[in-house]
Amino acid sequence: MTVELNMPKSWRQETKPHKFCPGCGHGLVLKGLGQAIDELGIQDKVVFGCDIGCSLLSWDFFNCDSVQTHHGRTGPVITGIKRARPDRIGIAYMGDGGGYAIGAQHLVNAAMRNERITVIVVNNVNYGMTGGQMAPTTLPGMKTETSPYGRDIETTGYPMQGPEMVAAIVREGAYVARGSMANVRQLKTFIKRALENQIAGNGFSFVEILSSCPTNWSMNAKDTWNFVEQEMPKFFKVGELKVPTKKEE
Amino acid sequence: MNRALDLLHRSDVQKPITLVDLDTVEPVYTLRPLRKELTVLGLDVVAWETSETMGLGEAGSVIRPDMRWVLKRPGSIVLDIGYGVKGSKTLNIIEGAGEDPELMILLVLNLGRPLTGTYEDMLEYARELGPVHGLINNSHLGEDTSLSFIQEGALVVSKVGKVLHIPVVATAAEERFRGELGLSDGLGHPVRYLKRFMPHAFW
Amino acid sequence: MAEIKPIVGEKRAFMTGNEVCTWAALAAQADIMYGYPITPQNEVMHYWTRLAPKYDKKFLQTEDELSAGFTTLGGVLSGAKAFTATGGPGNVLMQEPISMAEAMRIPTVMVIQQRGGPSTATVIYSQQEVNLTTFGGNGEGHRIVYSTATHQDLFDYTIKAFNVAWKYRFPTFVLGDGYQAKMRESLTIYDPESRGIKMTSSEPLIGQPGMPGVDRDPSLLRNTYNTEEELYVVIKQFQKDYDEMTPQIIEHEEFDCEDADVIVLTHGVVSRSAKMAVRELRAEGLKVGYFRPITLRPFPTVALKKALNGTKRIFLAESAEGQFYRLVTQSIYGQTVPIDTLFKPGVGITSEEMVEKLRTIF
Amino acid sequence: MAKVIKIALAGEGGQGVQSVAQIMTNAANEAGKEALYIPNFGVEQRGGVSIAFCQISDEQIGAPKFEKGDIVIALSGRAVIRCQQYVGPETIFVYESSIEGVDKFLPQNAKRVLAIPALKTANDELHPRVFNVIILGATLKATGILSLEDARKALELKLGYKFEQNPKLRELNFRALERGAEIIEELLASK
Repeated sequence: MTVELNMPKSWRQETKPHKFCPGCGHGLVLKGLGQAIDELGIQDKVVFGCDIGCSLLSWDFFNCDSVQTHHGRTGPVITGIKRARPDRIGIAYMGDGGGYAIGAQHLVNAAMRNERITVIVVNNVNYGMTGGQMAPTTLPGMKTETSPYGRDIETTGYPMQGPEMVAAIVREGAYVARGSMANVRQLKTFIKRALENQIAGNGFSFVEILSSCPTNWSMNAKDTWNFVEQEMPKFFKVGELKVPTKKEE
Repeated sequence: MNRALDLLHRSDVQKPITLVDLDTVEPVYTLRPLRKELTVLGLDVVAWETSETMGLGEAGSVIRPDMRWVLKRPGSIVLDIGYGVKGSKTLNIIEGAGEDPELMILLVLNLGRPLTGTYEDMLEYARELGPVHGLINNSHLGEDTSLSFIQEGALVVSKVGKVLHIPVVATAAEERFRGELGLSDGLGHPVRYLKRFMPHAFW
Repeated sequence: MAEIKPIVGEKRAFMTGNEVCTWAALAAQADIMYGYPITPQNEVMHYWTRLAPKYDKKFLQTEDELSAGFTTLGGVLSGAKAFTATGGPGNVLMQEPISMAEAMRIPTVMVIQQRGGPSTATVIYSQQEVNLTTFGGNGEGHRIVYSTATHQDLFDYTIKAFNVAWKYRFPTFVLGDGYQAKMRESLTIYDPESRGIKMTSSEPLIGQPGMPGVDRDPSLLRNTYNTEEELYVVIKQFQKDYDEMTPQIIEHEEFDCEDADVIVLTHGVVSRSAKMAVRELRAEGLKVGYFRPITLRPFPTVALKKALNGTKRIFLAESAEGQFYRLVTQSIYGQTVPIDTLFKPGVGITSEEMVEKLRTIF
Repeated sequence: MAKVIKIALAGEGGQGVQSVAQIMTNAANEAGKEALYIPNFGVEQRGGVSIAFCQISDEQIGAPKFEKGDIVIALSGRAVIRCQQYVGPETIFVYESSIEGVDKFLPQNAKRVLAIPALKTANDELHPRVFNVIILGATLKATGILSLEDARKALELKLGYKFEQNPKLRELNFRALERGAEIIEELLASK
């Protein structure tokens, strides 16, 4: 068994190396999350919920209490836990399909209610686990298994702007940001702030991370990186969209 | 699988022989359950173990790091990359696939599949793909395959090859046709005889 | 924290069925309700939201029944006695979270007030959610279903639902209907402990004390498996647990079956009419008996077979087109007693109707 | 077999049939009887005829709804039409006398059909607001299920806080109860 260098303390060593595809962004996002958990010293308080889809592979990723749910329903499960046990730190981890398609109503309403949970959506602009179908986030003209001639925005709409939507509906106290696997330091910072915001009890915390799917994009490492760094930010602007004004420092 | 096993027994081929399951198109037909069986026969098999594939089930298209770097291995390598445009694009993920002069891309065609069921459809299908170095006629209808169907397939594949200027490398046929077919499919292409593994290869 | 008891001792009350469910949940020391508005269960939420703060209980109104179900699962996972209530199309949506509850043995409690179906149909009444509640979802029906007939039942079995769910770790339903939800009648509400009922305590399935990975293993909970065989082993174990539990929890009500020529089979609110009809005809000297399963899952098969021994006919009535009938016939497979039926989907059945129908059988 | 008294009360929204039903069944429960009350509800309850089904008995009661009532009271034209289905040969059918143009809809098969001048009595003698209490008094007297004393207790329970503020209100309500009983008694005695 190879042990990854700098493996976060909160990672579960027995389940490493992990099973994400080479070049997939999930590993980087979960590393950033693991580091944030370590730095905040909250490993024993975290309840990590993962969705169906590729995010499912993270069900035994951490030495944190974890629950694998149904597609799109991770937000509600974590909400239910947090409501009953406010001393827990609830993390709902999902892909863009779970967050923006099948679970969209849950995302919207959790944001509206300012649930004190942290939602992380890993956006790789397609459904990875099921073989690369079009997602709400698929870029215009992009070819997928269900848009073999390229995504037609006339009939299938424009890529979903998750953080922008959430930022537009949340109240003061919420934290909304979009990071990218192309900038892991910033990614970790955003996730950490999102968790701090939950710990402070300020409000809903939401982070989208631009990620990759080399397997279904059928791209080599260079093209994959180029796509994440150059193409995706044309539609998905990286940065913090909503930060509580009253910071508890 | 048959090609890899065949190579294993040829003295003019570099060893070891590595067989790679890179089919992300329709991974329900997969090497996973056959991995052990093929390893015992002497092949190096790069594929998931079913028990490792939590939740992947029939649809899981997740590849492994050792698949990405597989072309760096010594010996001879057989890659199953699935079919269609998506299949051909899978090579993009493989390190070194673009610049490897020894990489032969063989297009397996079956007149028995509706998508390539006529000369016109087969031609269109072949044209959509990236570079192809050779064609293999694998026309069959499973249990219902007949000699005449294999030969009809050979004819159509040959026509496609002529138009696209791609050589036909072989015709593939089940072992049971050896007596009737012999060494050639009637059009001069050698016949590669197959043992069918897939009936018990369900993820 | 010293708990303030919502009910001290016993008292007679006159109220709606929905209100009864709320009081029962309070008496059972439920911690939190998650819910979404749908008739005819709304008043369960209405009363809960009014009463809950007095006893330091919580409530969350969600965006739909999917969310109500899944948040309930979250509440239970965290160790809370959590419940929800729904009916009709809400029950349809609720089957998704219930499937997960079955798969992960999450002891949720749900009150179902049946309304007319399919689809939105009526908001009033039916017994058409028997299929859904007993065997809905993509699993094997590893759940417990109590079909209530009176407000006393609603109170008793809602309390029992919490205890049985937490003891055996199967999702548990109290299956009422719109009539029971909306009608007022008298009952005795009580503090379970005052009657010697020992409440099963809840416990967290996540968030136990200690550092995961150091002091204890983390709770890693899943409902997805790698192989067919792995799933097979899990389901077989569930079935074994379910079969072992069955004799402990099955319940039914019967009278006058020993010498009966005709046995009347009903469940839920319809059994009220059956009871009246059987009494009336017995008073006239007709040999008629009464049998009512209280648990529809698991089904009181042994008791029913025993009751049917020697009877000449079965008369089965339900406010559905054969949903209860199917439960009965699969349970008594092999018996050749002819069955007369009165199926009235979405409509109530009075004792007068039953008496009339029964007279034609004799 | 213990006799179950079955009562259907029907009227327009705002005529207070549901509160009459509630007070009546509450009173029965307080008096130690079994009582069951279910309103019609559903999409129809918004703008339709409001019906209350009440049953009172000394023993447990069967189905929540019934086919034929012992007494069926209709307080509006639409209610008269709607309630025909609950009338049988044993039914006393009572309707508000000020309703016009419903003669042809009055049940032909009832044991008695009585027109009660509740609205006129309320307006002329008491107060329009106690119209439904007159109906309550009439219903109790016609069925004999409860004493007026039981009804007074139930009214006290429901409206006691208002009576405290305005004792005249108590007097008014109790008077309405009695008038309802008197009127129905006269109607029943007349042939």
